[in-house]
Amino acid sequence: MDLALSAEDKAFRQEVRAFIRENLPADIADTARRMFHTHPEDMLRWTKILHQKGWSAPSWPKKYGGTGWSAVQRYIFDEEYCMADGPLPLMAGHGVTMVGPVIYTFGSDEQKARYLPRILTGDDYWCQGFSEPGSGSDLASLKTRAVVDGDEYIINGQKIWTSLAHNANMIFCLARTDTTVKPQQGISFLVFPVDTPGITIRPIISIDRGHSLNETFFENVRVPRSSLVGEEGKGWTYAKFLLGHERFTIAEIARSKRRLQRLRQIARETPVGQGTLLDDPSFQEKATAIEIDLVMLEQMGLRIAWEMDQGIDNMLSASILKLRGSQIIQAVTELSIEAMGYSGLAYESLQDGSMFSPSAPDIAQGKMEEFLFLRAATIYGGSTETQQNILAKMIYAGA
Amino acid sequence: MDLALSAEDKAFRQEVRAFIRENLPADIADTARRMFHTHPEDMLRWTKILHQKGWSAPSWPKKYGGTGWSAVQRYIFDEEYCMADGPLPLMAGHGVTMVGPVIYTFGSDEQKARYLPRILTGDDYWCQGFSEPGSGSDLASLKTRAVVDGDEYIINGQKIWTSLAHNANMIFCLARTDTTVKPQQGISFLVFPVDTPGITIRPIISIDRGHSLNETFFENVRVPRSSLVGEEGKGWTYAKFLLGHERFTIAEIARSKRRLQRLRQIARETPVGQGTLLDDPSFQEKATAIEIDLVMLEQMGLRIAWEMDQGIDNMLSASILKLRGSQIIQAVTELSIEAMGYSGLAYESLQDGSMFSPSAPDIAQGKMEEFLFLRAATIYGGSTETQQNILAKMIYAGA
Amino acid sequence: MDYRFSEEQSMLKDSLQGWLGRNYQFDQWRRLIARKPPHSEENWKSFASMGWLGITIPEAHGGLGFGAIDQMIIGEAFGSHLVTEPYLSSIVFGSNLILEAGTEVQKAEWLPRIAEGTARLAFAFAEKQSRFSLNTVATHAQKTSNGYTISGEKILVLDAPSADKLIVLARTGGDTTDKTGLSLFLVDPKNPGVSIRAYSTVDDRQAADIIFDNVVAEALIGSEGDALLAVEAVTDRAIAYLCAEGVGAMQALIEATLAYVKVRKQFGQAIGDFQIIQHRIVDLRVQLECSRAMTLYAAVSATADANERARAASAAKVQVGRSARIVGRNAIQLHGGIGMTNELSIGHYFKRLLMVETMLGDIDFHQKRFASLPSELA
Amino acid sequence: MDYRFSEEQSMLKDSLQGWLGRNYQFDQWRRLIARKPPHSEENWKSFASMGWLGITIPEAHGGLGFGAIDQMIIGEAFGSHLVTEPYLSSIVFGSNLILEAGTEVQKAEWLPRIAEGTARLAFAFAEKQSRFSLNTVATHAQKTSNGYTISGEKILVLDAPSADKLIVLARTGGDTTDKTGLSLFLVDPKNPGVSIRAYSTVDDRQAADIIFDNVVAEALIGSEGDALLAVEAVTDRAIAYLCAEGVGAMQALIEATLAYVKVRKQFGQAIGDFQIIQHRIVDLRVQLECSRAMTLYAAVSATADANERARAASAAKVQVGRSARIVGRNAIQLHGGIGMTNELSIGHYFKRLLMVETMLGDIDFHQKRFASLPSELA
Repeated sequence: MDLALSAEDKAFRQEVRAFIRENLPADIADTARRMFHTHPEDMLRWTKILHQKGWSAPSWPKKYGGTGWSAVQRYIFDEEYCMADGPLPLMAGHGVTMVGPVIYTFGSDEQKARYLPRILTGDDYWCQGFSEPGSGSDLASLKTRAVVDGDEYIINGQKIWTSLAHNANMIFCLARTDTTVKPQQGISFLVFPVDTPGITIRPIISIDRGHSLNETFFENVRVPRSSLVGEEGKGWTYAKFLLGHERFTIAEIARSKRRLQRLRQIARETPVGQGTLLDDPSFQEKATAIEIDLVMLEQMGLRIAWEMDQGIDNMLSASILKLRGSQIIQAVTELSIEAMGYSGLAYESLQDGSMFSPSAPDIAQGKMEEFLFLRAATIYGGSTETQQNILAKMIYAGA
Repeated sequence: MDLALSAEDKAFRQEVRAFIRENLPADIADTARRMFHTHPEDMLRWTKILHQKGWSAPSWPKKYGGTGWSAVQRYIFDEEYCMADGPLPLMAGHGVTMVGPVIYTFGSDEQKARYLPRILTGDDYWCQGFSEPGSGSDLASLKTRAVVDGDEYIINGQKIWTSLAHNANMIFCLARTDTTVKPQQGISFLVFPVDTPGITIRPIISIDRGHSLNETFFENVRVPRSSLVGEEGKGWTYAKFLLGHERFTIAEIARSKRRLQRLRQIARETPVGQGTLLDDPSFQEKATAIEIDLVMLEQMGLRIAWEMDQGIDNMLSASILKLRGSQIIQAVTELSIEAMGYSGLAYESLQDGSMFSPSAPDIAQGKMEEFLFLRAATIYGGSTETQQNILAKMIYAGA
Repeated sequence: MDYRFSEEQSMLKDSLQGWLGRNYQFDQWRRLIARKPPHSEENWKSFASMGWLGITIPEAHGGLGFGAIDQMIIGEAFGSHLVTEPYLSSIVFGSNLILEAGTEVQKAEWLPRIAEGTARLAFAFAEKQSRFSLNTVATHAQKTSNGYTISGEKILVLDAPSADKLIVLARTGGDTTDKTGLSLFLVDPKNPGVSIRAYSTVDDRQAADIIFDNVVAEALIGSEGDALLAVEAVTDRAIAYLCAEGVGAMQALIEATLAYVKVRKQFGQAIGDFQIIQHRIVDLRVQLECSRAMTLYAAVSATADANERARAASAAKVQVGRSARIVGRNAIQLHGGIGMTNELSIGHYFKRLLMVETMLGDIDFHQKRFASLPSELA
Repeated sequence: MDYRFSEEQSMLKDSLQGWLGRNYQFDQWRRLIARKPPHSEENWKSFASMGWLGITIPEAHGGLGFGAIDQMIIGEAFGSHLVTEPYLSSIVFGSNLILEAGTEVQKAEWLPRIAEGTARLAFAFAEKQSRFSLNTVATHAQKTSNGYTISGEKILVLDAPSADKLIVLARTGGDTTDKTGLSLFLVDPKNPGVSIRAYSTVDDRQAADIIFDNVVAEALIGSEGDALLAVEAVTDRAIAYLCAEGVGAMQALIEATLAYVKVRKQFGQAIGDFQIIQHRIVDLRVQLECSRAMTLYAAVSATADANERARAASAAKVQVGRSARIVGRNAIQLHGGIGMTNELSIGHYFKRLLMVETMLGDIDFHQKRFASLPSELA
């Protein structure tokens, strides 16, 4: 038992820190501080920088152009990245984190050759078409159909919550190719360009007044059968593979640490009478409670990362990490706007799409948008209630 | 709309305060402070004093020897009573609060004449036999049978949680007299002496190490058919009538106010370094949060009392009052032992049955016992989960 | 003791429900907030004609002469329909401040115009460093030969962009946090030296940060130096009003959520059939009832002695703040993704509740204020 | 980085499970606590023979020379069986204090006897006004020609009634709350001037309040005036041990509760089938896993620098305290009335968790201590 980072890992941390300090463009970090979603052109610029260093796909094996880093190294990278206000999402759209792993694990050689390089360079921007209006947590009930017609699938249906589809040129989605089998078994995983005729994208404005979500409609969309990744009918398995992976990432351990740092900075810059909010014992107590939760989350996360590197798949812990991580995200963003007091209630749209509160300090800009958008943190990626259902099943079965 | 007490009510408060100040024996108040349950002989002495004043049955109509007070007056009485550390239960056993109302509402004239006066004087000490090992929240599933045999019922079965049965000479209980109808319909309400042959009482020691609970076994217990109160098969209705009544009482608004007062006194007498715990902002904050909850509970309770006086039966509010009241009971008792720190962990049995913590201040004696015993506050009288089920039904139905 | 509404109060409730039902459906509201300012002149006239603007203004000055309970009734109705007209600013603060602090001449001049809807006021009290303290005021008024000139900065002046006049809380004596030396001034926002930085608030309304640079005040309201008492009394009343808005908003939100879970299906059944959803709905309803009891207490205590009034207002604000968090956050959670969209009313109630929670002092502020007041349980 | 237990650690775990399974079933425990003192000489001898008493004592002094992780493994096992032997007092505090603060001569004298089970120690540190602060000490030691005499009052000295010697924290200089001027003394409880007021603790163990009236100390442990560093280091290690006991107790409690809800029927079905019960079980398990992660962190950090060690210990104590509340209270709630009886193990775990929550500093204390330590996120 030895939980200290190895000398190699410590050296790795220094390397990452130095690289990001020297190469992350100041304007991109600045936008990332003020806005929840980064502009696609900034994202492309940044991805190219990372790609040049060979770091544009931290989670991928070297073989496919990734870094080959261990999960622990990825965690270290993520920590340095977040502390430096690297932009979210980490890479362009859902290419690196979502569709890439499915393609290199289940895709054909041709698909690997065609799609992976353009993900690495950032030239393809992928969006995800999983959820449908009638099927949120109950994904297996999805209704979008893909019917074989000669060499093509004809797709009809509707997707919802397609994040950043308006920035994307590629989409991966789940569609039902067989209605005669059990709901989970008739689903396939398809990839195709967003400009394929018959696709309509309609913006959904979220409660933060921002546009990152969309509805995507398919009306007789014809795509070649080579759009199928892996086997027909196995889409459900691939999606579960992805969502399992995702639980670690969306717990946002490192990002919440950075949020807590900023929260204290906001309090330091928030005058109260003759002092500042940071002097207030009640505020301190609430911030400390969150910090302790983050210590816990980090300890849990490091262990899961180590287990991943050992090939141990700890589903129980991953579910708990997502559950607690999303609660902590909400606790720290909630306390951030509480700290802002009256200044946080001003909420003005600027030209670049960011939101602005005139009387708030710089460090607090963007915090209300973040708070509002992250109400979804306990909904997406398997809602809290869904995680609890999953956990109950595991625990009752003896996990 | 006018929420101020009337001049009459204010005068009434003064009268109650003066009477209790002059007549509550100091030793009884002292025991009540230190012990959760009062000795039966003290209870009898105190009941006689109240009876002489005509106040031994605050909730009963004048006609039956009660006070005829309004619900608001009863609330005022209760407040003065608790602030003066009057002993719990208010009157001997469950006579006044439970079986009395059933007898004067549903009983025969003979039963009224026979039982009510001895409740008023405290000479009969009643215990309640409702719960059974297999039926807690699900009371309708009770299994104790009462079979007619000539002029008698023969009772067989087992009751549990019969509070203070070892002090009681009378018992009222629910038994199944008809197994051919729906579970709720075959239950009857019976009253009889505890020394009837065939009754065995076995103590249950609770986690506070005290003895107030019992198991009661009936083995061919023969009681006359005149033991039946009201109609055969209507016992379920009478029990619900009682439990509805009880919800107001067991929210313990006034008693929790007194608990909060004592809590702050404990903090005042708890040295921390050079000062006391009362100076600590975190402690203050927690105590304040409870006080605000109590303001809420009182406002809600006063309204329910007024509604009762208007003949309005607000089941939704009564359920919420019980739910929140029991949570507040636990919050204040929990903070009380937290305030005691190390001194609360010492837990020694004294001769008189009370528990003692040598290094704790006088005002804190008995607090650990209370904390432990009142873990049951969210279980008895319809558990929190049961209240939530009941409330869900009402709210879904449009309440 | 009597918990019944008077006949007038019942009628007021009915007329509010009727009018709002006809004129304030969610789609009408959406059209309204797309405007600038995000409310309607026509609605304001209707409010005037129904007597709602003059609700607490004495009959002698053209009002109805009702009290805080009536204002609470209006608040609850307005909260349940997200009414955006500047009622809190102009009526609850504006008319009551003049009523409480103004001279007879000022009352006669302004109250009738407020009641008939021809004069709209906004109240500039908060400053960057004041957080929620009413007496932390750096803005100062200099006495001159023919009046006062005001200098300083105010933030989050609700409805300032559409107000005819501003009421400004400024210091005529003492240090920044002193409780004495505060005065109220009537200021014309078009006067030289007034810079208004208008913006949208998170709940789609309007407010402004305002800089006063040697601005000549139109009038001192009442007398010099003792404004805090009146401001505190009116703010406690405004808290009762705001809490009532919170209660109205929570009730609407819970009703919408209950209706949604009864029809939304997942895993082959309505999600409202799941026991955890049922208990969650119960939790929200419990919060509503707790907030309702406290709001009534705050409204009734508006005319009690200052200690009781302040205790009731602060306790109510804490309760409503806590409840608003629970109800708002869970309403979105129970809706799932769809609750995150600006197209549904859910998020708008959520954001209004955020405003209710923070305006006039957040949970933490009022818990501390409550703790500082004498208590029989101390 | 490696989360695996060593082979020795796995063996230790197995031997604990085996022995406790045979000797520490609940009915055996009940018989044990009916005794005075509520533990067994025979068990203590078994602990010694298995090496558990000398777990962190160097091999040169008759121990195994293991570390805090091993002590954590023992704590978890002991917690899950409510072991009442004075392990925390005599081993976790006693042996480690002598190891950390004692002279070589003292180590050679005492450690072998502790390891073999022939000397039992108790640690007297808390005082009425100290609450949880280790350096708030009024008890003082006066230097005399041939040693020290101690005067003062200690409270809640765990296992004092059955201890052979007391280790007493007393002041040799400075004021009551100073961090310097503290020293440790070995005191014979049979010495004149020692008054022991023994009592039962809430979890059915034994402790005492002790008055020292000019008591001649047997020895100064180590050197004079700088004991706080050693006491803090050992206490942080004891916190890790106590947290592990909490984890063990919570795990046992959750297992018992899950087993109960699967069989207990209400309304015609097992209550464990109700979704709210299922989610409650999940809540408890989540608490357990959070506490487990933090306890491991505290144990691993026992040898880290003082700041990291203190941060880990305090964070763990806060987490375990919070979790203990949730798990303990809900275990009773889910059992209903039967959980309130002293006949079941449930209430006993509940009371042990109460002890774990409070001993060595409660949630509030450790949250404040954590906040006072340097942090990279400040």
